[in-house]
Amino acid sequence: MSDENEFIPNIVYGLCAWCGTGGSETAAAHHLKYPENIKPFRVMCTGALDPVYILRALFEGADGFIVSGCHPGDCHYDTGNYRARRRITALKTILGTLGLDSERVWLRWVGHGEGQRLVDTAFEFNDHIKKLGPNPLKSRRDS
Amino acid sequence: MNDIKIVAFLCNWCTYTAADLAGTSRLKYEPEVRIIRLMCSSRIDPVFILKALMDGADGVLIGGCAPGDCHYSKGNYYARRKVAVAKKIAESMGINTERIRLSWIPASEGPLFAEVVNEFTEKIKELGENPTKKEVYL
Amino acid sequence: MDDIKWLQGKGKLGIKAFFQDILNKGLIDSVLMPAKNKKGNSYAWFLMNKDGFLETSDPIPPVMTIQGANILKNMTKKGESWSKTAVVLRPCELRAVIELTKLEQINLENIILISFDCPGAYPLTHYISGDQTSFDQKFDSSLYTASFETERNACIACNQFTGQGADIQLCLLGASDDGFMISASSAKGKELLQNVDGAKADNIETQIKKRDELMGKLQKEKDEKRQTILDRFKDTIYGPENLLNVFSACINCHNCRRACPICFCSACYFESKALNSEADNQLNRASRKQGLRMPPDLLLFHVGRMNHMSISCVSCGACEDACPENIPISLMFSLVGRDTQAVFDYKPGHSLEEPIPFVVYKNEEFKESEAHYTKRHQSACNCNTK
Amino acid sequence: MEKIYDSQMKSHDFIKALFEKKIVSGLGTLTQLPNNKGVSFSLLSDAFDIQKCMPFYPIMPANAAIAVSKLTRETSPSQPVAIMLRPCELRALIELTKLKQARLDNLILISFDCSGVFPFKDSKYPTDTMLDSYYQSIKEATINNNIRQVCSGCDHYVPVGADIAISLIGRGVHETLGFSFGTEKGKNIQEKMGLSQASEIQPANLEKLTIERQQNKDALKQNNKISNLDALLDVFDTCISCHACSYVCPICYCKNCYFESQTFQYYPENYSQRLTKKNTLRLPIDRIFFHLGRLSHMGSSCVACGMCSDVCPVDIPVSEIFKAGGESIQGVFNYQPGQNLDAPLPLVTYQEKELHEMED
Repeated sequence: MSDENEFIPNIVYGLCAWCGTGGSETAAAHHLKYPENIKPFRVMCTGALDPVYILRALFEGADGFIVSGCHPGDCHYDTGNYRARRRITALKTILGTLGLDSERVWLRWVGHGEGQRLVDTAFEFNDHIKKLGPNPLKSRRDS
Repeated sequence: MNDIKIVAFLCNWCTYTAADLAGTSRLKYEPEVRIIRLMCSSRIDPVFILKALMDGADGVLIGGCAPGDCHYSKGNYYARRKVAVAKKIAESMGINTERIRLSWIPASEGPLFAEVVNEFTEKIKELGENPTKKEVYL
Repeated sequence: MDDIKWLQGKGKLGIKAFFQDILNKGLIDSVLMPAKNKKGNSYAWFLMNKDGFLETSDPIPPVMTIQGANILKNMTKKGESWSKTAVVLRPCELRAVIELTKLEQINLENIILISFDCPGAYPLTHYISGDQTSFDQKFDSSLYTASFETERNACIACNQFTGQGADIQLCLLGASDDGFMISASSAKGKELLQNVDGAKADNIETQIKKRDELMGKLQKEKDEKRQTILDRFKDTIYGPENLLNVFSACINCHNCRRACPICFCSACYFESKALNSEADNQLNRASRKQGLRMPPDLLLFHVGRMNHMSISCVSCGACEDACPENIPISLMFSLVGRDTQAVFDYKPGHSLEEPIPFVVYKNEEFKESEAHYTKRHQSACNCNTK
Repeated sequence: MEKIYDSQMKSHDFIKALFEKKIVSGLGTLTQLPNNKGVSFSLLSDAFDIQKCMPFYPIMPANAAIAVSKLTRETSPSQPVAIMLRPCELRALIELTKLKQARLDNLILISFDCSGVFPFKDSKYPTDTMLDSYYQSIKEATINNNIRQVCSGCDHYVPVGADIAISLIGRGVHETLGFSFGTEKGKNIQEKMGLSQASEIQPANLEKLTIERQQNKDALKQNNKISNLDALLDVFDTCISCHACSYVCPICYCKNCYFESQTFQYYPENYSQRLTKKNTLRLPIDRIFFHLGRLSHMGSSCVACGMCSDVCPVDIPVSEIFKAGGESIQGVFNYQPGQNLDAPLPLVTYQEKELHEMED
């Protein structure tokens, strides 16, 4: 079906252990599928996700990075997601200042039961990155 | 010149015991020496010696078991090499190497320990105060 | 007014006399300030008590060798100072001290922070390799007029040049060769100043007015200058191409982070085992990118470091002084810092009470960072195909 | 003396052949950066534009041994990788291997006789004239004026222990290369490259150059001699304790340096006691001690690559001093760093009868 030259983005999906991963479990239980070029990984809390990990992914091969965790107020550790929001805000600001495409990083809350929302997010982000095109940094040998 | 300080790194099995013996035998030796006990003379790191000298010690004495007698069979051979490194660095960096002394003093030689300490103190007194002690630009 | 006094004295000699005076009176036990080094071609930090006060000491040196906050961090990281110590700091060093206090790396107990209206500084390498006497003369003659010219990027783009936030401020701007004002803004400072014999100059009101006027004008000028410089700089680094061009000279020596007062971690993430990987992994990276610069992770280090500390960056320029390649790293961090600090409405080193943005939060904020979920995605329904 | 074979290949042909004949799957060498100005040491795959490789470019942005250590510290590569490095980098790599910080399995070490490099602080982007005169001096076997001091006084400029050694001095870098194959690995490659039957060439006469370099070395040693405490204080007077010298040093591999550890972070009472004794205390406290201590930790392995002088932001001739200090330590143990993989490091071995002059 798909064109050989079609750009299939390489996307990393950071999920918190309680809601994000829970959301993906719910999605699985409902037999919902998301694009296979999206690679999820689990952190205990989005608050533990140092923006440096996101940078590492973006510099070493990812075209985009989404972070999903508990909705504000629902964090298993109380305030981890607020911290994540602040950190990602800083990260996006820095990327914006340096002209490095802050739109390649998304943050969206996904609750444990929101399998559909998780899958929608995955598709939406996939389309979004496809529109943006390949990440120029991932192929720079001097980065 | 009363202010002289000598730091002594002594191995637990020989020289420290010798120092002990000197004490229990009521031998008198110069009081300028400050003893730090090491389990083996090979625990000495050139860094310890240099640190002492840079921070104003007038002399550094390293004492251990005589070659062949090491409690850990070969520690003192390593110690000798390490002291050699410290001396060479002192030499190339303009520090008087005579302020570093390595002596093998067996456990039973209380008198020898007193003698070495007296001799070394005498020597250091001749050399005078370590200039690093008062140097503000260090 | 008790908290402003007029001190008589000529130039730097007068300032030095003030320190000697408070030492002799026992108002403080020791003072930490720069003095000429042994050869006299640079400066170094000295902790001095009243018997050891150096003739060559210079509270306002024309060059910043080691960031003063780093020195104070060494001294008080493990507990409060045993002796009452006055520390003379440039405004940027002062800001770093305040940041580090908030980061629990400095203990301000028993420490009196003294700062001054800073004219700027020479780049360290220029000063050391140049003619120090003429540098000194040029610098000293511009103490009161803010007419000092330098090539040091951080100082050119500096707009926080007064010692605001210190316990005691030496107000040099607008002063003249026969004296200067000294003001205290904290309880500690006021207590000390009470016992200083300063003439209560009749003209103090006019002096304050004169300084305020000059300051107002200067502040506006410098604010504008900073904006233009940073904006212009942004154009030269914007986008991956330009950014990597700037960093092409970087040799990954991490000296910027070592000189940085804010980067206090003793085991830096970017130097840790976390960035080690298997040889084949690195070969894969090389073949993916058609080459891999070694040692790798150069951009990650810089941008990552921005994430870790740009929010607290005080734009002191220590990083650039320490850079063997003269990369305009201080402008880079000032630029990024300006934006991140603006987002959180945070002024680093401004106040001890203002919390560091990453340790506080509100329930409702920064909604713009979240990607809003509006509707079900069309593909999500018939997703059996890819 | 190994035989030198005429390869009939120029440097880029050689690199191409390495990949084409499947001898290696990766190559580490100096390459031009995409901005066409700077160079960096890079790890390359076969897809790389070989014209951008500049193995003999006279700039050393980092000691390549650090890069190789980074590459092989965890595991060695599963496919052969060639590394082109300068003799001092090769020596550092061999020291690091002994220190268990690098692995040489599956690595092919290619080195060449080195005419020194430019100090990168002043000549990060050397002009064409500088480069031309540099290449000319390689051809003529003379010492170029622009190279670093420590390079002009280096007498270990011919590689020892490389799998493939390229002879440049007296021949030039733009000509066809002459190879000698010192090891088993090297001889295998010689066969694969089809060079077993290649004609031999006469080695260049390097006697005069060596003598000149030794003279420079002695002069350097003399100029940077530290004879007493005052001289020591003078040399390190401007030091800002940034420890850049240790970070770029290939031998200083410790992640957590002892001199930056808790041991040397003092309690406030320590400061106050010192102040009482001295009245004036220069801070930070261990500024000069750091250099002495570092010399004691790595002096026996110092390969005099000169990186420390290159990065010093206040231009202290660190490497000139460390070279002399290191050699005096190496002299005691009769140890030559980086020359022999089987010679044990001086401080992990001993002889029963030695160094009696150290005992009293």
